[in-house]
Amino acid sequence: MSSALLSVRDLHVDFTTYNQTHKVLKGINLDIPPHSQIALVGESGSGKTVTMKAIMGLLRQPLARITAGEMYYDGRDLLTMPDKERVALRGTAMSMIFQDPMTSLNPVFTIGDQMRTILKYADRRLGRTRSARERKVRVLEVLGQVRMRDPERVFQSYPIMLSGGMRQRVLIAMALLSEPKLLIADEPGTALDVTTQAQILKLMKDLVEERGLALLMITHNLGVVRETCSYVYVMNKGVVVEHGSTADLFAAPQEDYTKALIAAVPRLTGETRFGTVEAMR
Amino acid sequence: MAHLSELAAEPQRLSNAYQNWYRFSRNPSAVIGTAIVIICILTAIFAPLITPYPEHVGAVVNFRERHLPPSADYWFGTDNVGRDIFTRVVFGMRISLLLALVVLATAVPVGTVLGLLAGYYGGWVEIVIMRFTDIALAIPGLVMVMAVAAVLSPDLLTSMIAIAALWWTWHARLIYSITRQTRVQDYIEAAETLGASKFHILFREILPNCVSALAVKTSLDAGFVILIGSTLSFLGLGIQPPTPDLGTMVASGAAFLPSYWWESVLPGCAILFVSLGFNLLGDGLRDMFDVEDVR
Amino acid sequence: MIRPVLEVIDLCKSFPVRSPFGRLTGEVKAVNNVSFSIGRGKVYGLAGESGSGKSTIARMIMGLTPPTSGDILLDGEDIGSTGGSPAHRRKVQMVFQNPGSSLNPRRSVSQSITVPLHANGLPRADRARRVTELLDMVQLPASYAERYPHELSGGQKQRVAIARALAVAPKLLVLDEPTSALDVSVQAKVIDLLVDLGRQLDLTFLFISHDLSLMRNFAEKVGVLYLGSLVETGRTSVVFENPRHDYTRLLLASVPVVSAEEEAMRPRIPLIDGEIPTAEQLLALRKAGGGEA
Amino acid sequence: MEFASFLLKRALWSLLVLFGLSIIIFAIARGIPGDPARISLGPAATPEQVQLLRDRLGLDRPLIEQFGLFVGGLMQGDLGRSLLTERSVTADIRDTFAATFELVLVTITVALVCGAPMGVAAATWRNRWPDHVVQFVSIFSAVTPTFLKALLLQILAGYVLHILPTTGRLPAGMDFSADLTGMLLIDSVLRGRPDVFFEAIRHLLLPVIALSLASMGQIARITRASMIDVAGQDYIEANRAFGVPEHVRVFKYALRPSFVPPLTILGLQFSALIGNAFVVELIFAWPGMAAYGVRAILQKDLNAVMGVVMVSGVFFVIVNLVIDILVGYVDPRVRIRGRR
Amino acid sequence: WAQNVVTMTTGQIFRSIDPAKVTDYTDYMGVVNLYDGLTSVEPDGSIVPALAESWEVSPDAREVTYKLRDDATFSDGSPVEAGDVVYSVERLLRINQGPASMLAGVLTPGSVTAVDNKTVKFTLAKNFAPFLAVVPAIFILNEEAVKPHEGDDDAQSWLATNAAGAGPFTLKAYDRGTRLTVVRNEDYYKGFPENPIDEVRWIVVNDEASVRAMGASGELTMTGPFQSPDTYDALEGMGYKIENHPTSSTLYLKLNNQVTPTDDVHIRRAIALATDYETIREVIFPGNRLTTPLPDTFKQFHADDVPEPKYDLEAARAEVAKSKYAGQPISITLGFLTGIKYQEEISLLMQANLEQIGFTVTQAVNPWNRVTELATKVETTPAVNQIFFSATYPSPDSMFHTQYHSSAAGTWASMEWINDPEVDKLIEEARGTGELDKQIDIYKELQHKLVDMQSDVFLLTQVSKHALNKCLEGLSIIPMRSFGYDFSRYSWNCD
Ligand SMILES: Nc1ncnc2c1ncn2[C@@H]1O[C@H](COP(=O)(O)OP(=O)(O)OP(=O)(O)O)[C@@H](O)[C@H]1O
Ligand SMILES: Nc1ncnc2c1ncn2[C@@H]1O[C@H](COP(=O)(O)OP(=O)(O)OP(=O)(O)O)[C@@H](O)[C@H]1O
Ligand SMILES: [Mg+2]
Ligand SMILES: [Mg+2]
Repeated sequence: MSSALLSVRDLHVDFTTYNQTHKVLKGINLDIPPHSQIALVGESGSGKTVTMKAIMGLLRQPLARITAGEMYYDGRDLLTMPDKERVALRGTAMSMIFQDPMTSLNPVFTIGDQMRTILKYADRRLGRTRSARERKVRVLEVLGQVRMRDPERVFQSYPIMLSGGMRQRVLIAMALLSEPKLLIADEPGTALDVTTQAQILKLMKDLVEERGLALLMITHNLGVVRETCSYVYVMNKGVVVEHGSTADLFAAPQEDYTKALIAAVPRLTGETRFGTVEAMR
Repeated sequence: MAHLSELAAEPQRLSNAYQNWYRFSRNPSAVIGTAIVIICILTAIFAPLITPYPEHVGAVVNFRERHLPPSADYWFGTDNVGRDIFTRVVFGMRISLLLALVVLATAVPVGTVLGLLAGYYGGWVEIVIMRFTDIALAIPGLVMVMAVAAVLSPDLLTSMIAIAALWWTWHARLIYSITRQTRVQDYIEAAETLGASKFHILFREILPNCVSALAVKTSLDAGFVILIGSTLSFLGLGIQPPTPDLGTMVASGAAFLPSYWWESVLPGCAILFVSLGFNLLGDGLRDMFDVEDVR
Repeated sequence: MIRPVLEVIDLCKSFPVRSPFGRLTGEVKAVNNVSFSIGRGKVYGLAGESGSGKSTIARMIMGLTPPTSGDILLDGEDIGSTGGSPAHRRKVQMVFQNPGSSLNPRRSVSQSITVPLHANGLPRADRARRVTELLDMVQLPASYAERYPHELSGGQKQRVAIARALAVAPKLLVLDEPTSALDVSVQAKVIDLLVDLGRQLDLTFLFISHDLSLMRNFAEKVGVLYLGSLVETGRTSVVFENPRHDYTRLLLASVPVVSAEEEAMRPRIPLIDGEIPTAEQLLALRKAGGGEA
Repeated sequence: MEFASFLLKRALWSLLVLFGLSIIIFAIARGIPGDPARISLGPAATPEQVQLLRDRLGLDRPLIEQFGLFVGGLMQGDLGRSLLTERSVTADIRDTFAATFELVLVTITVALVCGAPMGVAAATWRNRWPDHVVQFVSIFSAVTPTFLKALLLQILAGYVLHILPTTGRLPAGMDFSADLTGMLLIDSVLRGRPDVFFEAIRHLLLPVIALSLASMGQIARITRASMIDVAGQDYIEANRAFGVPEHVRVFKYALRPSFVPPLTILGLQFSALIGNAFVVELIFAWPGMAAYGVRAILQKDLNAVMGVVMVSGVFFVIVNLVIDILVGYVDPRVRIRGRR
Repeated sequence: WAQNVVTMTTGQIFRSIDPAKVTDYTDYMGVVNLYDGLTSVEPDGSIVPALAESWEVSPDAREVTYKLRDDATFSDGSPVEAGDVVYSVERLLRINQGPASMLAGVLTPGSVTAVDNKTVKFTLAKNFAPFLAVVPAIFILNEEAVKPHEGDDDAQSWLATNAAGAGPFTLKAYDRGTRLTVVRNEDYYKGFPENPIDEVRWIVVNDEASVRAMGASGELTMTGPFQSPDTYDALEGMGYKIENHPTSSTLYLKLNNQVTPTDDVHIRRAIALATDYETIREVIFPGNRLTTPLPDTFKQFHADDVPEPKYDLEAARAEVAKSKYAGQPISITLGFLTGIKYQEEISLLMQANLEQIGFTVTQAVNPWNRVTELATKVETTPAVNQIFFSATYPSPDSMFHTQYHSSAAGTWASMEWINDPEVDKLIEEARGTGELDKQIDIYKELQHKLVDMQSDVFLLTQVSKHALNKCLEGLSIIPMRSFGYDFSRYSWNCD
């Protein structure tokens, strides 16, 4: 536990609507060691996004409440630390990539403007000083790292001028700007088509390996999991039902839910039998 | 059975009506707004019963008691010919509400239908309707109203005609822009492929998407219509005396500011009260119709 | 030989391209000389990446967009004349690409399902019963009739959309990426349901998707669309095991897979690094490079 | 180039609108009862005098012909003569327009500069006291008749705040003619007269407050609504995750995209603004076009009415065009994808 | 360097400052200060010299010769000569607006000639007794100054914003619609009293509350005469002095003599008897008694033997009983002007009283332009109308001809629709005679006749109230237009 970069213990989150309380997370346990690539899979609505938001501290407060549990980042308690420090961690120590590249970029500012601002405040929190020029150089550099062919042009573009794949790349670049140790990705690329998605995944994998980041990838695509992550957590209805190394889990799933999930994946070989779905419930 | 287990997982279901009511009743502004509007309407209906001097609505003059400040006898004081302002405010509420009701009851449907047609059909229909709306919007409303009031003799009916003659343009604009956004949605095409009639698409599919904006706009308008009446009166084109309406009272009382402040400020407060009610109600309705905003 | 339910012959569609300020600057050939046919009770898959013209074909079949040229025969009848007519509406139905957007957020499930019933003149008294029947068919409890779309999960919305399309018992059901927004488990349920219904009601499907793994398991025949043209078509197994066109191969290579067997099936071609060329750029590249490989 | 042709197209549509406007205004002007010639000549005029003027004004010719003359004059920038002032309407409007323009422009600016932050504050502290205060203030200012606000402010200045003037644009004794642009704020700067500038501001203060309150309230409400809308967008959430501090998020990243609806509303509200300016100018003895317009209507000064409405129509069209361009500036999506 | 500045409010705008086009009360206020005429008028109505030091009337009253003062100069210093007079009159007749209507048929082009440099002769086309009283309204222009700007419109454009006269003040600023500012012409040929007024600023203020606010802030020096009683009270409380001056302006209830029910003289009398004169005069609108159509400021012409009208509802009922409408429901329309507070109050008072004698009353508020329109037809003229009328020149003719002569029918001033040949004859006779005694007899007979037929309800003559700064002196009312606001008569007596 102490060796983990991030560890989540018995996390409970409730949502309140119409005076009714919904227990959404009912005791989540996660460990993310440094330099690891972890996947979080599970049915839609099982609480994956909520878990990620809880880690990032992005839950909307009066609506969602963390009712129990602990979270440690690098040994520091995330839930008890002062707000200011918590905010300071975002973007610098941990960063995240949003699911939909089409809606996650501000449509009325140029990419350069948005990235420079992010860098400026990350620098400020880390106590670094950089001139506006240097900041631009750094932004261009990161855009280059995400394989943009013409960073200068992207820098000056508005999001609408970029294709979906380019936008997703920009989002990755934003997350990498201040070299966080932990990167959380919520279903990256699902909004893109297969060929583009494949590229993005490859890019992420390369970057994570190059930089030695810890990656928490949320997805429902088991193919993606298999190709990018070494360890998997499977969630269902607010709890982690099973976890293990990717190879083991795919080869020998223990829980019924995991088995059903794996069985439901359509195979390229054409041997998925849809009759098995009933078993999943 | 698959669906049984799904049912079991589902928390106790709230009916839609109950959800709406819940949202509405949890919203303090909506509740206060409704209360105010109901009070105003009841007051207007039962005006002769509530007021101490119902005869002061007509041509009663009592120059010995003119310009009296609010007192136990005259709760809101008296005006320049010695009539009880409270009585006139209550009866004025009647006229003002009627004015708002009639104007909006004509302007809203007209504007809505034209906006729907222009937004849905596009092409020439759109050009004709929307250019005409543009033209009407470019005429300073007051000019139009004054012109109409000057052509016909200035009275309640004229005021209504004049105000309604321009008011629909705002609704047409609003509905038009919502319709244009809605028209291209998949669910409208879906309805078309399912064989729905144009009427169905316009009024059952698109219109419901306009209601919350419409409710807000209309409730805001109620206050504005009453106000326009007052500006008309200020320019001397309002309702004929001795009939009281709130706007006219504010306007004619303004001549006595600040010494006999109650003669315009108290009827002004009445307008504020009515408008506040409608505004709060409008906000509440918006929250209620906003099915996706869960609080 | 039995007549195919749907025949598409030399179908073309081009859209005018306008500059930001509305001037006509050219046209896109969204669909270019596409021909295929589907026999009764069969599933035909149409694959291709985003923007390749899949939805446009579907919309032309539905009579929502007139073709620029070419014919669409439904039961041997040209829909050029009947497109959009009530008779046509009864024969073909469509499940739209995005389950979220094809249901009116202001209308409850039963209100949405009633639309085709009303259009077909079903007496008011029978409608509620029929709605329940349809919901049951897609395995939703009757209580869901009073829900609004935002209260449904993606899979549930999808099923409502399917129920609505089935309300008039069509001959042909066009499914435009019915599962693109769903996770595998829900997707599996939806596909399962479709297979089932297809058998029960003797439905013919046009199935549009870019998920090749899914296509492999559902469709008997596939066509691969690329920049508006059908670059490859044939029995699913044949096309997948022996892709002949470069683009088909690229698509197959991009599929993330969960097992080693599948991986072995995937063609090995290096992914292009950096930005994916847009369709127009690819086209230009291809022209410069001297035609197809 | 593209932009120019877009502007040209918009301008052509605007011309059509203006032509329609001229028809309607012409109809209205002819519909107002009262013989303009008689009104103009005063009570003692003899019937012969009246007839003479009627002939000169062409009032007895067929309506179509009169309309033709009107449009013909319009093309050459000739709006005919005012019966009220006995001068060419063009000259009257030239003399009075700048005063109204200055008033309206400052009002719009104030309404935006104050209304938008109010909306932001309300959205930021949604359902807490700043929100309630803003909501109440905006409802209050929207439903208080403009003339009452103007009168109350004037009384305030008269009885309490003796430092603020109650009428006019400049102190009567002040020797300054705004002959460059007609706008005191600009001309005083160009001519290097800080004293005039200061006085002009003092005189503007009350009319502008009276006039801007209503729009300010509306803008605050709309800004609030669209801020709340934008605040729920993924990109604002994303900024949070990337550690962009709250003030930057609110005042930069959320404010600009939420600015389109208030801007658009402001453009549409413009004619209401002119309408209110009518009343405010009367009360503050503001030598503007709006007050001129009111009198023209009451006196059935046909040419003047048509002139004022045409000018405010052109003004309306231009303001909305400028707002379109501004919207394009604020929101590049519009600029790049074009306006639908 | 202390300056005596007068800031006066006015409810209407200055439409024009061109002496050939001025028509109403407010317009004259401007030109009286910027221009001088050959003669002027005193508060008692007498005609006194101005630019002309003397004048002679020929025995047949068809020729009037004016001799100009030697020292008379325009404000630019050039002398006033006979040519200027000829030019001014010719221009007035050419433009044929404003004051020209008073001269219609009396002067024709060419009828004014320069006898010599300092002498002008007017030859009248017909006998016109009030001629001398009209002359003060003919203001003399500086031909030399105007000529260069003549253009093709007789310098109408130029004179719309410039002044070229011999008046005591010169134009400083003119914002049509909001303010007019004039400054003293140091070299005014008639000179000024001690402590003269150096600058006059008129500000157009439409609202009572605005006037009071200006009073409270000290901006105001003087109000006009049409504020509400409350405003005068409030200003008095702020330290202004209130001056009351009787005037020859009158307030009538004009009764349409040709529509039901006011076509019956008994009904007309009933209305007159149902009028609470005292309340109106004491509470609503400051005024003196008015017993005949003619105010008693026209002393020698006034029929003093006519008794004062009474407020007596019993007698009113009795009159109704005598009328042909007795026993029927009688409905009646009361017309008054939009936005005029005192008229609304009077109308409400009338309604209350008339309802007591069994009438059904409708109020008809109309803006001025609509009133002028309604007045053009008998059928559209309401049965009862409140009309405020003031003499345009100091002669009874100004009261009778414009209101009661059938040629004036169809105007707002003659909404009675009397159309009585006898009345017409009397008016014309008085106009045509040069003998004062005969005029007096005719006018008295006319008054008796009109009172007898109860052509109108004669409500009151206005007592004009002004609130003035304690230091300002010199206000007097002159029975011609707004000649009383000639500020060369005023002085600032403080310090
Ligand atoms: N704002 C909210 N109000 C009420 N309930 C919410 C809210 N946000 C999430 N939930 C509930 O929390 C549960 C988990 O949601 P979450 O978004 O984490 O799912 P997920 O695992 O990310 O699913 P998906 O794969 O569809 O994104 C859902 O049942 C959802 O209904
Ligand atoms: N109404 C239209 N006007 C102009 N171009 C259009 C229109 N509709 C579609 N297109 C263009 O036609 C091409 C094909 O679009 P279509 O929607 O059929 O693609 P698709 O294969 O369904 O893609 P996706 O997988 O993203 O749904 C695209 O380049 C698109 O931009
Ligand atoms: Mg999620
Ligand atoms: Mg598609």
